[in-house]
Amino acid sequence: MRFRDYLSLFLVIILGFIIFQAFDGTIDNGLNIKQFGEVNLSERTSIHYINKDVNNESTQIIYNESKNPESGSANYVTSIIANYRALDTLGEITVLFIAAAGLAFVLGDHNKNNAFASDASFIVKIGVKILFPLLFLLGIYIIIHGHLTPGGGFQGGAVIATAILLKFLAYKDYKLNHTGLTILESFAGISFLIIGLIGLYTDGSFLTNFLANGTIGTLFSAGVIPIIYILIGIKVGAELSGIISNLINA
Amino acid sequence: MNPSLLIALPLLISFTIPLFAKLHKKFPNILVLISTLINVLITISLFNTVMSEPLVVKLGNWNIPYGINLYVDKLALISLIIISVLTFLIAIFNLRNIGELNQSKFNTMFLLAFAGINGIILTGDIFNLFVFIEIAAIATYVLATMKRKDSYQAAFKYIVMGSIASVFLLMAIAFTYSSIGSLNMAVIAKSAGQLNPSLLRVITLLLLVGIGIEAELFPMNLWVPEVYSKSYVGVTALFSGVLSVAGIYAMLRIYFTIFGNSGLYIYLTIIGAITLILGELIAYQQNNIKKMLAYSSIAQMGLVITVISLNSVETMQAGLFQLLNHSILKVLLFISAGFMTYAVGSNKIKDLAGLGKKMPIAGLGFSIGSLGIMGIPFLNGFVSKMMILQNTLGLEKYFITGLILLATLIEIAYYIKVVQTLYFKENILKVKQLFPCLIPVSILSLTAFYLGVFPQSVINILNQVSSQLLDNSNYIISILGGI
Amino acid sequence: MSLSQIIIIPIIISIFTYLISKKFKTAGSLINIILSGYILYTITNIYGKWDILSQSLNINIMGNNFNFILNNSPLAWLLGIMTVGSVFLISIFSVSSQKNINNAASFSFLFSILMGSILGVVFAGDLMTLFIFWELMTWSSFFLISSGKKEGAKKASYRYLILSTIGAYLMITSIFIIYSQINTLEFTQVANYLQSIPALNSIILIIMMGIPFLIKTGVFPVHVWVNGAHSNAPKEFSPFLSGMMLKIGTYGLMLLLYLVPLYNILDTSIKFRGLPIFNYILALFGGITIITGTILAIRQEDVKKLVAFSSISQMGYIVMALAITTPLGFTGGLLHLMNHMIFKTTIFLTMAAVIYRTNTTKMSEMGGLIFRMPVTFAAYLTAIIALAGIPPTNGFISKWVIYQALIQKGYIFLSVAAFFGSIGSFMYVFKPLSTVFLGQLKPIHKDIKEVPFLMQIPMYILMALMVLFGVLPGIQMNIINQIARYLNIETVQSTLYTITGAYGAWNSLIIFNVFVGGFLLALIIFVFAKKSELVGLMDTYTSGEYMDDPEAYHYAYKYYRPFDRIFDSFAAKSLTRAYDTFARNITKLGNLLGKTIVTGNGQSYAFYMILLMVILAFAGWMV
Amino acid sequence: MAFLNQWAYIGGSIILILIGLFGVLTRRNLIKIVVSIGIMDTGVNLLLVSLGYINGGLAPILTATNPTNNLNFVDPLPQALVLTAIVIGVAILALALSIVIKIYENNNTLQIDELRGLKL
Repeated sequence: MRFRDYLSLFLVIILGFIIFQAFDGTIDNGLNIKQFGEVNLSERTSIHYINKDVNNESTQIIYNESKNPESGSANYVTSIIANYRALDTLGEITVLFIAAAGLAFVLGDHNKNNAFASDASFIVKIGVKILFPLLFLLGIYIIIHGHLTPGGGFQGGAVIATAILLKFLAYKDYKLNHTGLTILESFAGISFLIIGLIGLYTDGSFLTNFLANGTIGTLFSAGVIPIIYILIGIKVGAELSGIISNLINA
Repeated sequence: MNPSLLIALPLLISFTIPLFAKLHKKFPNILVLISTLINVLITISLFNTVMSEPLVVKLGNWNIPYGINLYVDKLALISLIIISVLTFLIAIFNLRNIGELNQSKFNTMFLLAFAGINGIILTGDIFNLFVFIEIAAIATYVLATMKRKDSYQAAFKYIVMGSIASVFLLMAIAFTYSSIGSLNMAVIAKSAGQLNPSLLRVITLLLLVGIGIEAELFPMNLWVPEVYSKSYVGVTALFSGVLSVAGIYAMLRIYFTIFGNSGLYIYLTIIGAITLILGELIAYQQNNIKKMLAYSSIAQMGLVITVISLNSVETMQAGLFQLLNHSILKVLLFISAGFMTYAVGSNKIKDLAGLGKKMPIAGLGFSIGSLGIMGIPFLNGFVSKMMILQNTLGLEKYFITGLILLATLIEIAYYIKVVQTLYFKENILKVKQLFPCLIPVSILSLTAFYLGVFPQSVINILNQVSSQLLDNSNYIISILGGI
Repeated sequence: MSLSQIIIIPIIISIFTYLISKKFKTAGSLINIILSGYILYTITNIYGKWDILSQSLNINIMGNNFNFILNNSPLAWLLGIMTVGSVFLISIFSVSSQKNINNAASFSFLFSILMGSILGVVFAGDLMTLFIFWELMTWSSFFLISSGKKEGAKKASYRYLILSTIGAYLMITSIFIIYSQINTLEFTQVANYLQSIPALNSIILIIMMGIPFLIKTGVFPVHVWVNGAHSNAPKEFSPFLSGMMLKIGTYGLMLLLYLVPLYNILDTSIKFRGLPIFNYILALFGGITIITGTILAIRQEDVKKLVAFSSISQMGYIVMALAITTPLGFTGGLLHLMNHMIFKTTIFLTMAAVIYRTNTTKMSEMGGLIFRMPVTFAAYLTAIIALAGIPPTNGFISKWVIYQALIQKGYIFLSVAAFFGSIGSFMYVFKPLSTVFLGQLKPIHKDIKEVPFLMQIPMYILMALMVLFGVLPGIQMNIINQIARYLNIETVQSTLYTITGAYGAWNSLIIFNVFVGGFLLALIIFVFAKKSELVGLMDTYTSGEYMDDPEAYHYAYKYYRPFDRIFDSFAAKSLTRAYDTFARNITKLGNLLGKTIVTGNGQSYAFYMILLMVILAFAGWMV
Repeated sequence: MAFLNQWAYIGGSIILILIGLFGVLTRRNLIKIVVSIGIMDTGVNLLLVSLGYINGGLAPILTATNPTNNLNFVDPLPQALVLTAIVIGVAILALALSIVIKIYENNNTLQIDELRGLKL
C-alpha cells in the first residue's frame, strides 16, 4: 500500500467514528436512531400502511375477507411501492430507463459480436432450453402475484432478464430485437404515466388508485396495483435484458 | 393546473421520444421544446394561486404525511419558472445541433434530467427527493458522455463522486427515518428540534455532501470543470444554470426548512467561502473559455451559499437574487460562448479574438453576460451584488464582505479580458458559420436588463420567500395543517 | 430642462447615435455636437439657480428606500459646464478626424454615455447616485480606452479598470456602512454624520471613500494607470481623459475636503504647521506626484506618454493646493483645475492632429511640422506656455496662486516640489516643441497638410480661452468665489484682472501689455532679420556612414539624456512593475491551486470529499 | 451476544459502506472501483433494511397464516425504499460499467495511474 492508501484508511476510520456519533444514544437527549429490533412501529408512518388507515377509519383487516380495504394489496411492501409511494416507483423506473438508454448510447451500435467466442456446450444449451420457458413463466407469475406474495414487477422483471441472460450464455449468436425492446419500454412507461394521469382526471390526484380494490388476498384485487406491476414487469424485463444485451455485445 | 403535471408530462414525452425519433430528425428536439414550453405555461398559470398561498398537492389522494405530497410555494415557483424558461431557451439553442449528436438519446436524457430537476423542486418527501436527485444525476451522467472520446473519463469521475454522494444521502435518509419515523419533510422539520444533537450533526453533514454534488460546492464540485469543458455546450448550460439552481434549492430546503434553526450554517459558510475563493482564483488563470466559465460558475455557487448561510432575511434575499441572476447570466454566457466556440472550433480564449464583430449577437450576448456578472449598473448583477454587500455589511460581517469583494475583483479581472479579446483584437480565424442565436440571447439579455432596472417586483417576492424560508413553521403548517 | 433630463438624454440618445453612426460614420460626432451644444446651452441657463433645481427620486430598492438626489451647486455647475464644453469641442474635432476610423460608431456611443454619466456624477446630491454614475463613467471610459488601436490599449485599460474597481468597492463599502447607520446618503447629512462620530472611524470611512477619487485623479501611489491609458486611448479621447476625467476624481476629493469639512473633523488630530496631518499627507502625496510625473515625463520618447506624465504632475499641483484647505489653496486648486483642463485638452488635441497626419507618436519620427501645420503649432505653443506657467496665459495665474498658498503656510518640501515641477515642465514641454514642430521636416512628411478646418476650430477656441483667462482671471474668480461662498470658505479678493494673494496682488492687464509689447518687438526682429538656412535632416550627422538605427541618431532621441541619467535609478523602481508582479503572482497562485487540487484524479476528489467531512465534523464539534 | 446481535447489522452495514469507500479511494483498477461502489450500495441497503427490523417480526404480507393486521409485522417502508435504492444502484453500476468499457476501448487500460493523461 502506498502512503495515500494509509491516509485513506485513516480517514475512512475517522469517518466511521464520526458516523457512529449518530448512534450516540447513551445520552438520551432527544430523538435517536432506534436500536436494532426495538422499533416501535406505532411511532412510525408505517403503522398506517399496515392498518390501511391512511385515509379510512381504522378497521380490522382480515385476509381473504375484508372487502375494498385501502390500497387492497395483501403485500404491504407492494401497496407502498405501487400505491402509497407510487411517485418513487415512477422515479425508479425512470432511473432504469435512463440507465438502459444511456448504456445503449454509451456503448453504441448493437452489431458487434457476442463476448463469447463460441456456443456453450450441449448440456448448457439443453438446460437453457428447459429452463428458459420455466424462468419466463416464473417471472410472469412473480409479476402477476406481486400484490399477494413477495415479489412483483421488479423482481419478476429481473427473473425474466435472467432467462434472457441464459440465452446469451448458451448461444453466441443470440440477438435481441432492440427496436422491439424500445417499443416495449416506451409502451410500459407511457402506460404507467397514463394510468397516473387517468387518476388525475378521475380523482383529481396523480397516480390515484381509481379501480375497485376487491377482496384482499385474491388475484383480481388491489385496483391498479397489478396493472402497474405488470407494466413495471414488462419495463424492467425489457430494460434489464437490454442492459445485458448491450453489455455482452459491447 | 396540477403541479404533478410538471413531472408527469416531461416524463411522458421523454418516454415517447424513442418511439418517434425515426419519424424526423428534428422530432425529438421539437418534442423537448414543446414539453418545456408546456412546463413554462403551467408554472405561469400557477403564479396567482401560489402567490396567495402555497399549493400542497397530494399524490394518489393519500393523506399527508403518509403519501407523497408536492409542495409549491413562492420559492419553488420561482425556481420552477427559472428552470423551465432556461431549459426552454437551452432547447432552442440545441436546435442548431442537428447531426452532431444522437438526437433521440440526447433529447430523451435532456428531458429526463429536466423532469428530475422539476421533481427536486416540487417534492415534499425526503426519499422522493433522493429519487429525483438520482434521476437528474444519472441523466446528467449520460449527458456528460455525449461528446464521446474525451468525455468518458470526466463522466466516470462524476459518477464515482455522485455515487458516493448518493450513498451518503441515502444513509442520512435512513438515519432520519429511523429516528423520526417519517419521510415527510414537514414531519421531519417539526421534530428536527428534538433530535439528538450529535445525530443531527451527522445527518446534516451527510446531506451536505450528498447535495453538494448538485449545488457545486467545493470539493464536491471537482467534477465540474472537466465535465463542463468536455461536454456539449447545451448540456453545460443545463448544468450551470439549471441543475445548480435545483441543487441550491435542495440545500435550502434541507438546511433551512427541514433542519432549520439547527445552527449548523457554519458548515455552509466555511464551504461557501472556500468555494468562492478557490473558484475565482483558478478561473483567473484559465485560457479555456469553458473551463473559465465552469470555475466562475463554481465560484458563484460559493458566493450564493456563503451569503445565504449568514441566516438573515436580507442576506437570504440577496443570495437568492444572486442565484437568479447567476443562472440567467450563466446560461446566456454559455449559450453565446457556445455559438462562438462552435464557429471557430476551439475553446481557447485567444482563438475568439475579434469574434465580437464577426458574430455581433453572440458577442453582445457574451458581453452583456459578463458585464452582468461583473456587476455594472443597470444590469441585474449590479443589483444583487449591491444587495449582498449592503446586507453583509449590515450584519457587520466585514471579513466576509472583504472576501466577496476580493473574489468579485478577480472575477472582473478575468471576464474583462475575454470581453476585450472579443472586441479589441483583430480576428485571424475564419468563422465557419453563423447560427440563429437571436431568440435565446435576446430574451436572456433583455431579462438581465429588466431585472437590472426594475428589480423591485422580484425582490419583493424574494423578500417574502426569505422570511418564509427562515421560519419553517409556515412550511409545516401549510403541509400538516394547524398544530 | 431638469437636471435628470440633462443626464438621461445623452445616455438614451447614445443608442440612436450608435445605430445611426453605424451607417454614417461622421453622424455620431455630429449628433454629439448637437447634443452637447444643446446641453451646454441648458447648463448656462441654470447658472445661479443653486439648490432650486434639486430633484429627488425615491426608489424602494433592496428593501431600502434610496433617495436619488440631483442637485445644482456652483461646484457641480462648473464641472458640468467644463465636461459638456470639452465634449462639444472634441466632437467638433472628431467629425473630421474620425472619417476613416472603424469604430467611430462605438466611440460616439460611449462618449455620449460618458458625458451623461459624468454629469450624473457631478450633479449627484447623494452618494448612491454618485456611485452609480461613477461606475457607469468608469465602464464607459474603460471601453473607450480599450478601443485604442495601439497594442498597449488592452493592458492599459485593464489596469485602469482594475484599479478603478478596487476604488469603487472601497467606496461602496463605506457608503453602505454609512447607510446602515443613518439611513440616508444625502451629502450634507453624511457630512454631519461624519463629524458626529469618533475621528478615527470617520477617517477610515473617508479614506475608503477617498481612494477611488485619488485613483481617478492619478495621485502618486495609484497613478500607474494614467500614462498607459492616456497614451493608448484613441487620439480623440485622450484630451477628454486628461482634461476632464482626472478632474472628476478631484471633484470627489473636493467633496470630501470641503463639503464634508475634513478640516473640522481632523482639527483635533496632530498638526503640521497648523494643518492636520491627514491633510498634510494628502498634500505630500500631491507633491510626490508632481516630482514623479515630472521626472518620468522628461524621459519619454512617445509624445502622448510624455503629455500623460505631465498630466500626472499637474494633477499633483491641484491635489496639493486643494489639500491645504486655505482660501488661497482652494482658489489656486480650482483655478489650476480649470486651466489645466483647457491647456491639456489643447495639447492632446494638437497631438491628435499631429497623429492624424503622421500616424505616429514617436517624437524621433517627426520634426519640422511647423511648416506644414502652423495652426496646430500655434495652439501647441500657447498651450505649453500656459502649462509651463508663463504669463500672459492662464497657467501662470493658477500657479502663482498656488505658490502664494504654499509660501503663506511655509511648506518647504511642497514648495520645492512645486518649483521642481515648474522647471521640469519647461523641459518636458519644450521637447515635443523642438522635436515635433521645430527642427527639419522629415522627407516622408513632405506632403502633409494642415488638419481640416473643423479640427482647427476647437484649437482656436481653446487658444482664445487660454489668453482670455490669462488676462481676465476675474471671470474664473467669479465662479470660484461663488463656490467658496457656497461651501462656506473665505473668498480671495479679486477684480476682473487682479487677484490679491497673501503677499501682494497680481495685475494681469499690466503684464499683458508688457508681453504684447515684447511680442511685437520680437515679431519685428523676426520679420526683418536675416533668415536662417535649412539643411537636409539626414545629411547632418551620418557623414556617409551606414546607420543601423537611424532613429538613435535623431537629435530628438534621448533628448535630455544627461538629466535622465540622474534619475535612472529612481525610474527603474517602477510601481507599474510592482503592480504587474502582484497580478502575475495571483495567476501563479491560481495555477498552483488548480494543479494541486484539481489534479484530474477522481480518487483524489473523493478523498477531498471525505477529508472535508472529517474537517467539518470537527469544526461542528468546536462550534 | 446481545451486543453482537444489536450491532451486527447496523454496525456491520456501516462498516460495509466504509469498506466500499476505502475501495473507491484506494483501488487502482476501474472495475474494482465500480465493485467498491457496489459494496457501498449494498451496505447502505442493508442499513436501511436493518433499521426497519423488529424483534420477532413477520414479513409484512398478509397470508393465510398471518391473516390480520394486528400481528407483529416488521416495518414495510424501508423494504420498499430498499427496492428503489437497489434499482438506482443497479442503474448507476450499469452506467459506470459501460463507461469503463468505453474507457478501456479508448485507452486499452483499466489502471487509473495510466489514465491520467486527460488531466486538467
